[in-house]
Order: sequence, then C-alpha cells, then structure tokens
Amino acid sequence: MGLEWYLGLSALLFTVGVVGVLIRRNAIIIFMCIELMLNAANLAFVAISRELGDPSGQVFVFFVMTVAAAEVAIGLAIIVSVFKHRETVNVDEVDSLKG
Amino acid sequence: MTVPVINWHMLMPELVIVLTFVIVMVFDLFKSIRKSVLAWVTIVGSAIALWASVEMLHAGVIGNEFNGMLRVDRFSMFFNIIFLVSTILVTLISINYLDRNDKRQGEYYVLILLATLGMMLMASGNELIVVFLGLELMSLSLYVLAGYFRSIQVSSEAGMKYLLLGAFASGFFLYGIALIYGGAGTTSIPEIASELEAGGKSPLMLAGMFLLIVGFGFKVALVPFHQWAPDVYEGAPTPIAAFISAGPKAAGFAAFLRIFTGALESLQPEWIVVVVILAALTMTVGNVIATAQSNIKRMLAYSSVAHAGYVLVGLAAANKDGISSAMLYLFIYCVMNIGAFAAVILARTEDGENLRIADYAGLGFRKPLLALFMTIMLLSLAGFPPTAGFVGKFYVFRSAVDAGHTWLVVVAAINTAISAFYYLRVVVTMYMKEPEEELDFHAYPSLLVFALLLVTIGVVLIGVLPSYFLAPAQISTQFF
Amino acid sequence: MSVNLIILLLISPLVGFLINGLFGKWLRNTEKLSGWIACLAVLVSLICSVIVFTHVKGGAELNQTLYQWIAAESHEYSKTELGSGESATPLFEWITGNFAFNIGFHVDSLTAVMLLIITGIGFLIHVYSIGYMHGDAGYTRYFAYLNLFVFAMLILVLADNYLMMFVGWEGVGLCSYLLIGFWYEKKSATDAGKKAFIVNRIGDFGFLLGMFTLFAAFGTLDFIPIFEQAEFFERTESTGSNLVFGASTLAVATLLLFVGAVGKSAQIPLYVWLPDAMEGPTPVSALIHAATMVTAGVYMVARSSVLFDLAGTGDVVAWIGVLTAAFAAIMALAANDIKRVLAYSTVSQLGYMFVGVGIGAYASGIFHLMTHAFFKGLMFLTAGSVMHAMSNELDMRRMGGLRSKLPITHITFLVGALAISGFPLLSGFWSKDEILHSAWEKGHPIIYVIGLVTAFLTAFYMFRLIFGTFYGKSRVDSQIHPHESPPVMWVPLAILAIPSALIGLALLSWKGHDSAFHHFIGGVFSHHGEKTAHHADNVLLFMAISSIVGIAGIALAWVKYRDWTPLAQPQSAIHKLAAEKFYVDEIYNAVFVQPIKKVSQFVLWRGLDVSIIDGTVNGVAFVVRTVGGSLRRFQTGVVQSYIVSMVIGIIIFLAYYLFIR
Amino acid sequence: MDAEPILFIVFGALALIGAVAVIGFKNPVYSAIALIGTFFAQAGLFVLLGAHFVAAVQVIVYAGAIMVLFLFVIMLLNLGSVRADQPKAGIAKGAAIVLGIIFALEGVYIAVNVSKGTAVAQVKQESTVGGGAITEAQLEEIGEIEATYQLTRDEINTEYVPQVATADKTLESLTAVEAQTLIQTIQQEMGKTERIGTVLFSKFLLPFEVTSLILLAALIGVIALVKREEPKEVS
Repeated sequence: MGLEWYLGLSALLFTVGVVGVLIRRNAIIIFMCIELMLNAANLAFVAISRELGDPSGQVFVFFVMTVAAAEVAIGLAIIVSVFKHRETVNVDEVDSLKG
Repeated sequence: MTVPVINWHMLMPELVIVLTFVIVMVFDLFKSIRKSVLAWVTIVGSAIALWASVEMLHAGVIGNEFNGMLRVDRFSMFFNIIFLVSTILVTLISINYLDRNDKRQGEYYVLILLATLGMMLMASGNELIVVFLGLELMSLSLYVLAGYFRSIQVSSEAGMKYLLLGAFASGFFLYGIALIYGGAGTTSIPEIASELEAGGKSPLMLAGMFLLIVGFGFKVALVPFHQWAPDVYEGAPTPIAAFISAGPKAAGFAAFLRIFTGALESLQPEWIVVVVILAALTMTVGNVIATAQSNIKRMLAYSSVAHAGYVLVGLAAANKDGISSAMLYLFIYCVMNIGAFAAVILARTEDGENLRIADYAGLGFRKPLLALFMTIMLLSLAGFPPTAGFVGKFYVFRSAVDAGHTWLVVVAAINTAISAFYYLRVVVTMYMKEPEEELDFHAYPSLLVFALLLVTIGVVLIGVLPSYFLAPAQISTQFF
Repeated sequence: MSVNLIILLLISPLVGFLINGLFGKWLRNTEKLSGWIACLAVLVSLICSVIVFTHVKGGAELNQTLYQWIAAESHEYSKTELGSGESATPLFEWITGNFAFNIGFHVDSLTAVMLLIITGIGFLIHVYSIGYMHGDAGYTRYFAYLNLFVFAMLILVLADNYLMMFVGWEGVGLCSYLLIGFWYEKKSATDAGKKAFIVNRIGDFGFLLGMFTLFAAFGTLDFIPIFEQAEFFERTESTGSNLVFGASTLAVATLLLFVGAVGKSAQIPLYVWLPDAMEGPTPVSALIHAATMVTAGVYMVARSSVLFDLAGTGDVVAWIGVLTAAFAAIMALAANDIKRVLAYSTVSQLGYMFVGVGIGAYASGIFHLMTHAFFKGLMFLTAGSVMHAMSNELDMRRMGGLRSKLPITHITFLVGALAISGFPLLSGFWSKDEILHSAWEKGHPIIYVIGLVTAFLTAFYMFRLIFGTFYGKSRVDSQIHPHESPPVMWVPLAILAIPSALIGLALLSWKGHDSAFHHFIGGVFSHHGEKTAHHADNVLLFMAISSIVGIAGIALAWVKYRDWTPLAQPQSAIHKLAAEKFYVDEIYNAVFVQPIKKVSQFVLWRGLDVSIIDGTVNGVAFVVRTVGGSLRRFQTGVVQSYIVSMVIGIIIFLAYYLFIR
Repeated sequence: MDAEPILFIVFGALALIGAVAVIGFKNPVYSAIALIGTFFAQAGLFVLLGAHFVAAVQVIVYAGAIMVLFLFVIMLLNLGSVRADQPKAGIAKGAAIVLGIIFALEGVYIAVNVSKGTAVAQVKQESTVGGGAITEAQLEEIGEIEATYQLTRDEINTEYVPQVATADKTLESLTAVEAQTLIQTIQQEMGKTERIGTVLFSKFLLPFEVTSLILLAALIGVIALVKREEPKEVS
C-alpha cells in the first residue's frame, strides 16, 4: 500500500473532522471533531514515518497525544464552567460577545 | 546518539522562568504569604531572565542545544526580551486587578510564566515539533487565563471561544507539519532548508507551508483567521487581553520568521504572495471595523489585528531591513499596546470597568494624568511622531518600499490615516466632550501608574532614540 | 557657556513638573511644599538664565546640536558588529537624501532676552501663585502645569530648528489649554479651553504647512542653514538644482508661518480665544496670556527675520498688527470686566509688537515685547490681587474707591497703567515710541497715525479702568470687605513694578534708538542693516508727540471717569456724552466685533474648518464607519461562523497553491 | 504482506464510518462511542504501518483516558439526552458539506501528488538499487541508523545480518540488495517500544520535557478553572 492511500485516508478523516466542527452545535462534539482532526494528522505522521524509515514521525504522534490530552482536559473544564453560567453547551447560544 | 549534553548556561532565561514558577507554586501553598508576593516573585524572576537575555543578546551567544532542537542566538534573545518585558508589564498591571476581583492568584501567575516559556520555545525552537509544543504550551495557558474569571459569564465565553478556535487552528498547523515532514523528510529547520535547496517545490510542501501560515495567522490574528480576537479580548480579564495581544503575537511572528526565512527560504516567492495579500486584508479589515466600535477593548482588539498587518508589511520585504524593522515594530507594539490596556484598567470607576468609549468624555480635565497616559498610548498606536509608534511604522514602510512593495505601503498609509481617525476619536472624547453623567473614577493604584509611567518613558524613549533599539534588531537578523 | 548650563536651565522645570505631577498625591497634604518646589525649579532656571545672559553679553553664542534623532551613524552595535559597508540608515534618508532631525540649542542675544523674561517673570508669578492658589483643590496640579509650561516655553525659545520650536509651540498650547480649563467644574472654563484649543489648531496648521514648505525648499528645518541658504540664493539670484525655491516660495512659507503666529499671538482674525482665556486662574493669564506664550508669535517672526525680509511679507505682518492694535483697543473701551480690558489690551499691544517686527524694526518689537511682559504681567497680577480682595468680583462697575483699601495694589497698578499709556520716561513710552517712530521713518505714515490713535485709546481705557476701580465713590457690595493681599502676593507685585517703570530708562541712551538694548540684540538682525544710525534730530519731536497723546488720553479719562457712577442714569451733559460714546462703542462692537467674531467663528472655523475640512474628513469617515459597521455583522459571536470564514480562507489559498501555482 | 491492502481497507473504512458517525449521531454519548471506534480502527492502521508502540498508546491514551473524560463530562452535565443537539439545519449544513467536499478534494489531490519532488520520492529512488557490493550511501545510512537507535556494529552483525544473508557475512561484505533489505528490516523494527524509547529520550529529550510542562499547564489550568471558590466569594 502506497503512502498515497494513507495520506488520502488521513485527508478524508481530517475533512470529516472539519465538517463536524462546522455542523455540530454541541461544544463537546465539536471538541471530539477536533480530536478527529488531530488523529488524522497522526495517521499522516506514522505513514510518512514508515515511508521515510525515520522514527521521529512516531515520536511526534506521542507528543501530539499528550497535547491532545491536555487540550481535552482544559477544554472540558472550560465547557463545564460555561455550562454553569448558561445551562447549555450549545455554541449558537454562547454569543454574548460579538460585533 | 546519546543523551544530549546540556549547556545549562545557554538555557539561562528558560531555566530562570522554570525556577520562578516552581517558587510561585510552592509559595502559593502557604496561606500566610501575601498573594502580592507571588506577583513580585514573578516579576523578579522575569526580570532576571530578561537580564540574562539582554546579556546573551549583547554577547552574541550562539548554540544548538538538545541535539539541535533549540537554537540559542540573538534572534531568540531579542524575542525573549519582548516576551519578558510583556510578562513583567502584564504582571504589574495584574496585581491591583486581581486584588479587586479577589481571585486565586497562584495559578494565574504560574500560567503566565508557562505561557511565557511556551513563547520562548517558539522563538528558539529549531524543530517544527518544538515550535508546535511551545505554541501549545502557550495556547493552553492562555485558554485558561482568558476564562480565568469563571464567575464572570463573558470570561468563560471568551475562554471557550479561544479554545475551540485555537484547537481547530492547531489541527491545521499540525497537519501542515505532517505535510512538510512528508515533503522534506525531516522537521528540523536547517535540514528542511537544505532538503529544499536540493528538491523542487511540491504540492505537499506548498500546502504544508500554507497550513503553517494558517496556524501562525490564527495566533497573530490575521484576517480571515482573526475573528476570535475581538471576542476574546473583550471577554478576557483586561490584563490578559493585554498579554494575549502582545506576547503570543510576537511569538507567532518569531516562529513564523524562523521557519519561513530559515527553513522555507527557497519558497520565498511563493509565500510572499500570500503574506502581501494577508497584510493588505488584515490592515484594512482591522482598521475599518475598528472605526465602528464603541467598546474600547474591542476597538483595541481590532486595532491589534491591524497592527499585525503592519508587521506583515515588514515581513513582505523579507530582507534584513524588513525583518529587523518588523522585529522592532513588534517590540514597540507590545509595549504600547500593553500601555493602552493598562490605561483602560486605570480608567475604571467604582462600579467596575469602564469600557464604553463614550464614558471617557471629560476625562481630560477630570483625570488629567490618566488622559495623558491614554493619549500618549493612542498617539503612539496611531503612529504620530515623536512616539515609538511612528518610528516603528516608518522603518517598516521604508523597508517595504525599498523592497518594491510600493502599493502595499500605499494601502498601509491609507490604513494609518483610517486608524488615526478612531484613535483620535478617543482623545477628542476625553478632551472635547462633556460627560453625560458624573462617573466616580477609581483612585489611581500606584503600581498601575508606575507601569504606565515605565511604558510611557519607553514609548517616548524609543521615539526619540530609535537607532538604539533598531541596532539590536538588525544584528539579531544575522542568522538569515 | 556650556551646554550643560542650558540643559540644567531646561530640565529644572521639567523636574519640577515630574515631582509635582507624579508625587502630587503625597504632596497634597503639604500644599506649600509643592508650590515652593515649583518656584525653586523656576528659580534654578532663572539663575541659569542670568548666567547665560552674562555670557551672551560677553559675546558668546551657542549653536549646538545635542542629538540627532536618527544619526547618520548608528551606535555601538553598528560600529562594532555590523561590519563594514553596513550601517543603520538615517531615518529621513528615504524622504530627501540626508536629513536628520536635530535636537539642538541656539542661544544668542534674542534667546537670552526671552529666557530672562520667561524665567524672571515666570518665577515671580510662581511665587505669587502660592498665595493666590492657596486652598485650591488642584494646587499641585496647578503647579505641575505651570512648570510644564515653563519647560515647553524654554524649548520654544532655545530651539535651533523649526521642528523643535514646533514641539515647544504645541507644548505651550497644551499647557495653556489645560490651564484655561483648570477649573473644569465651570462649564465656561472648559468651553474657553476648547475655544483656545480649536482656534490655535487653525494657526498651528498654518505653521505646520509653513514648515513643510521650508523643508521642501531647503531640505532642512535648522535655522542657520535655512537662513544661510536663503541669503545665498537671494544674493546669487540662482535657484538650487533640486530646490523648489523662488521668491514666491519664501512668501508662501513666511505667510504660513505667520498664520501660526496669528493664532498663537491672538491677532485678527484669530484673536477670539484670548479674551475667553481669562477663565483660567489670574496668574496664568499674567504668565501665559500676557507675558510669554502669546508673544511666541512675535518671537518666531523675529527669529525668522531673514526670511520675512527676503520675502517682503513684513508689510502684511505690520498691517495685521496695527489693525489688531486699533481694533482691540476699541473693544477694550467697552469692556467692564477688569481682566477682559486687560485681555483686549494685550491683544492690542501684541499688535504693536507685530508692527515693530513687520516694518523691520525687530529690536524695537522685541523691546516692546519685553516691556509689555513686565507691565502687563504686573497689571494682571494686580487684577488678581483685586479679585482676591473683592471675592472674585471682576466688574469695575461694582468697584470704585479701592485706593485706600488696597494701597499697594493701587500703586503698582498705577505704575503699570502709566507704563502702558506711554507716560514719559516709563518703559512703555520708550518701546511704543520706538515702534511708531520707526513706522514713520520706514515709510508707513498711515500705520503711524493709526498707531498714534491707538496709543491715545490705550491711555484712555487704561485710566478708565484705574479711575473706575480705585477712585471715586465705593460701589462695592456691602457684603464684601476688601483687604490687601498677603506678602507672598504683594512682594512680587512690588518687584515687578520696578522694571515696569524703569527698564526703558535703564536700557536707553539719550542718543535715540541706538540704545544699549539695540546694541545688545541688534546683532541678531544685522543682516538687513538695521544698524544704520538713526537720525537723532527728529527723536525729540516724536517723543513729544507720543507724550502728548498719552497724557491727553489720561486727561480725557480723568475728565470722564474720575467720578464714575455707571449704575446711575446719565444726567449731566458730560455723562450724556459718555453714554453716547458708549453707544458708539456698542455700534462698533456690533458692526465690527460681532461680524469679525462671526468671520472667525463661522467663516473660518465653522465654514472652512467645519464644512470643508471636517466635511471631507467626516464624509470619508462616514463611509469607512458604514463599511465597518456592516463588516461587524460578520462578527456574529457564534464560533462556527468564525470557523466558516477560516475554512473558506484556507480553501481558497490552498486552491491557489495547489492548482494555480 | 499481501494482507495489507485488505486490512487497510477494513480499518480505513471502519475509521471513516466511525468518524462520520461521530458527527451523525444526535446523542453525544453515541458520538463518543463512535469516536472510540474510530480510534481503535486507527490503532489497527498504526499496527499495519509497523508502529506498534504508537498503536498501543493510541488505545490506552485516546480510547482509554481521553474518551472516558469525554463521557464523564457528558454524563456530568447530563447531556445524554437529545435536547438541543441536532446538527445545524438547512443552508448551514449544506454549505458546510460543500466546503468539506472541496477541502477533501484538495486533501486528496495533495495525497495523490505525494511523490512529486518530495523527500518521500527520493527515499524510493534510493531504494531501487542494482547489483554489486554495498554502496557508500548505504554504509552512511547504516551509520545513521546506528546513531539513531544506539546500535553497535557488532549487534548489527550478529542480530540483523543473518536475517538477510545466508552465509557468515559481515556488514561490509553484503551486496547492495542485501544491504537494502537489511536497512528495511532494521527500520521495520523501529516501531518497537524499545526503539521509540531510545529516540524519545535522546534526540527528542527537549520536546519530551516540554510535554511534561504542557501537562503541568493543563493540570494547573484545570485546577484554576474548577477549584471550589474561596468561602468568602460564595456570599
């Protein structure tokens, strides 16, 4: 299987993530979709890493996962604090800052 | 390859910051220690790191630490100075702000220090993944800081918006790194450069390069990736809005410069096109929307969007002159923008923050010192001589003209005129309008006045002695 | 004369300003202290000025560049590390080739005289203010502004180039504006501040354009190179290769600069702000709006004497001056508010000064500037003393007979009034007579006549003021108990009275205009040969005419106002005449003052500034704001709409890179 | 070896279906579970790519930790119900999908053109070598591998050379083809935990330390955001 296939799959997964961010209103699901995007990038890293015979790509994935974990922790904490104010996690309703 | 030998002295600024936040965390555990001590520890630590950076800039230290992951040179030291000056000023203006709002403080300062560390890593990262991690370290700390006042509804909202949009942009940035990794076979900046010299441009590289622009463009708020900025600045605690407008913007440009003039130099004709378009868009959209704002924080947010556009004008020149003038501009911008936000904090009434521009009516006579500070900052932002803002714009525009981007400078000049309109509107409001109602302005907290005084002196000093500040920027571009 | 002396002279008020401005919070409880700090700061400057004066008298001049804004050579880094062939480029190279803005001092006898006036009178007024402002809530703020003003004024006169002069020019304007609106609780005060600000902006705009013109013609803004080049081109009748230079260029430049002077020195048609400026504290009126700042325009014209001479625009200056002098004197006849009378009188006397510098008698103009600074400063301070005694009453119709209650104030005021009226041997007599005499000699008989009439009017309205205030029956409200001011106020009055009376005598020799003062200052203007000896034979005749006119004015005032009862209906013939005279004044007021006020307010300010300039600016601004307002709608506050625009941007640029490249 | 295309299609399809399901399900709990499915499928792809360690971490960190956090928060906020969680309707949704399709086309275009003048293509070119003895370039590459994985020449000779050559050959006496196979073999091994660990703690020591700071920042950030208010603030 050539790199093209893996990269193509990665691009598709990334796109699904982007579309998800665009069409879902639930902040938590938007967040999941962002995780999907990061994962698509991970897939690209690992595929390229194998193609190049270079281990750094796999190490990057490790770092990205750490970052993702940290991001999720903070993101969910912020979403919880928004929920405390508004009883909703619907991003359409969180729009008092605008203009 | 063995475990790298670490030259500790090359990492002085970073290590001092690490030590400082450890001390802050430990001090925070003791209830008996007054909370303002934490701020002072932060300031002293940052000041020591600043001193170390200045010394290293002066000495011209050069090193590739951690197997070439970290590049220590004058360039990174110059940006370290910008970050640390911003950190010190922001901490100074935070002390009273936090006391008034009665918030937990230990975490606040630790997060500011961590964000600073992230910025420093972005400026010295010699490997895309280090830049990415630095960016994430900075961003994560800032997401929390933006939403720090969780009891205030807009603060949480600002945190959430910043986080969702920031994480989204990070996804693109990461994908860009992956593509470059595939295109060049490495993520080390010098190695990418040599790979690119050998190989041609590929769709992979071009796309990867653009996605990096997206990542940085988000952090520095370029149009069309800027829309988070006004909302976040308005909702975030004011000192944090100042911080977000200063340090991260400089850090984004630092990494952008290192990567695009280091690794992607041979693609210069390709990226300059986009830089020029983004510069024109960013300046115009930022300034035009700023004219329609009635909230001063939002106005400053749009103005800071526009200022990123001016920096891009310098980058578009993409030579030594252009880059050094853009670096000087960033320094100037950080100082004066923090000053402007500090003046906003100072203009508070007993009821709370005073963010409507209309509320500034009559300040010129009622609060002459505050009005004077605000006026100087706004004039500097608008680029009037003899302030720093003028000098910065002048160098940037000149280098762009020299590099042949005449029409871009024409756009920039028109934008400067537009910006003068909305900055001066505030000045006119302060000095020429009668207040609609009597507002009970808060007494001046001396620390805030002190910070503003520092900034004012700095703004005037740079305006009067620009070459002393340009020279370090010029020698810091030597690695290109 | 070392530069350090000048720097000390300049910095001292700035330090005073910083101390009072920054630590005012802590000084507030010990208000005396902040006042004395301010006085001390100016005293240091005064001492330095005296030293400078003695040096200059000994023949020293100084023209030293302290610092180039962007020097052609950069600093330590560039020398040591940029290597050969690379250096930091000067800031303005881009514009013209090699321009560097200098911060430098130019000290000659003209500067020395101005320094003495500013710091000497400034110091006395600072001391006076300690008493006058006692107990005011904004005490430290007041002294901070006052010191800042002195600093800015010193920059203005020490500058060796137009740009630095402009910085001082704007600085004094700012302080004036802040001090006029000092009591910001009073709406009239803030209104007056705004009026001063706006009217001055028109003038400053002219100054700025004048500077640009000079820069375009000469490629520099430094005095000496400009003057030398201008003379050189005049002499050789050549035009520089790349210079936009010709007689008309200089005319345009000088007239534009003069517009600036018209604004700052309150000449027709931009004088309207000065009478209103009396809303500020009285010592401010004395210092800024009589003795120093308003004379900046005269100083500027004198400083640029080379240019005005070469361009031949002096006549315009002289005519504006004499018209203003006459016009303001007529208005002073009708005013009843002491400070307003003095304000119109200031405008009128500034007109004399412009006559002097306009006809080319620069030394005489500056001489009058100096004598006027003393006696007008004195009179404002005495007016302040009267106000102090009368619980801020200013209307002379409600005064009268104060002579016995305020003896010192009365005597000092009388000295000032006699001086300004041209009473023989007092200072005003000499300086005014010199100007008039020169006007006649240089071939401006009409100006001479108008000037003479104005001198008569001056003596008349001044003694109307004296008689109305200090003589006759007391018309004072029974609630008010006038009392003499404390020593901290009357001592400066007494000190000021001495030079007001005698300075002319001290500086003049009996051989006509070739006086000590002219010797001292003449060198600055020697380029056009003012040194040519005056004909001494007519001097006594002219002096006699001036004396007669002045004394006649006083006499007429004595006849009409010696026993003034303005509140009663006029009964006798003389009273009727007085009333009729009043009536004429009212007509004059209606025919000239109001229309000119209207001209300045509606045509110049509303018409030109508001409708044309503002109209254009507002039109553009309106479009920009509308566009901005509609772009704001894209900022919906919903995260996803932001993401949509990001994604669209990404898609477009990616497509550009992938498919178009 | 030939199982790879089939497995790729299976795992790839699973991952895609899972991803689409994440944005398709109205109930966030279902979405979360679909996301776990995607992560598992991706772990399978990682195994297929020889990245065993990464695959394991993917399952443990993502599917195990991160998703549990998601589910926990969904339950905590009681968002399990369908309320207000419908995707956007109508134009917004259509526009988003159009944008998505264009973006996907661009992504696929990049993927298809992956071999145009890139480093990846260069690696492929280098790997097609003819007969003859081991080349200088290959020796250099093996030198790099030694440095990266901290292997000694002896280890290579005893552990890996027998896998690619029949006789008692040493590295220097390999043919070019054998050397190429040797390089590939060693690189196949690199996905193993030991190898990753070596690289992580030597070359990537700094990023590793930085990740610890990132986790610290997250820790402190979360504490700052959710710590109980000080008593005086409650009033």
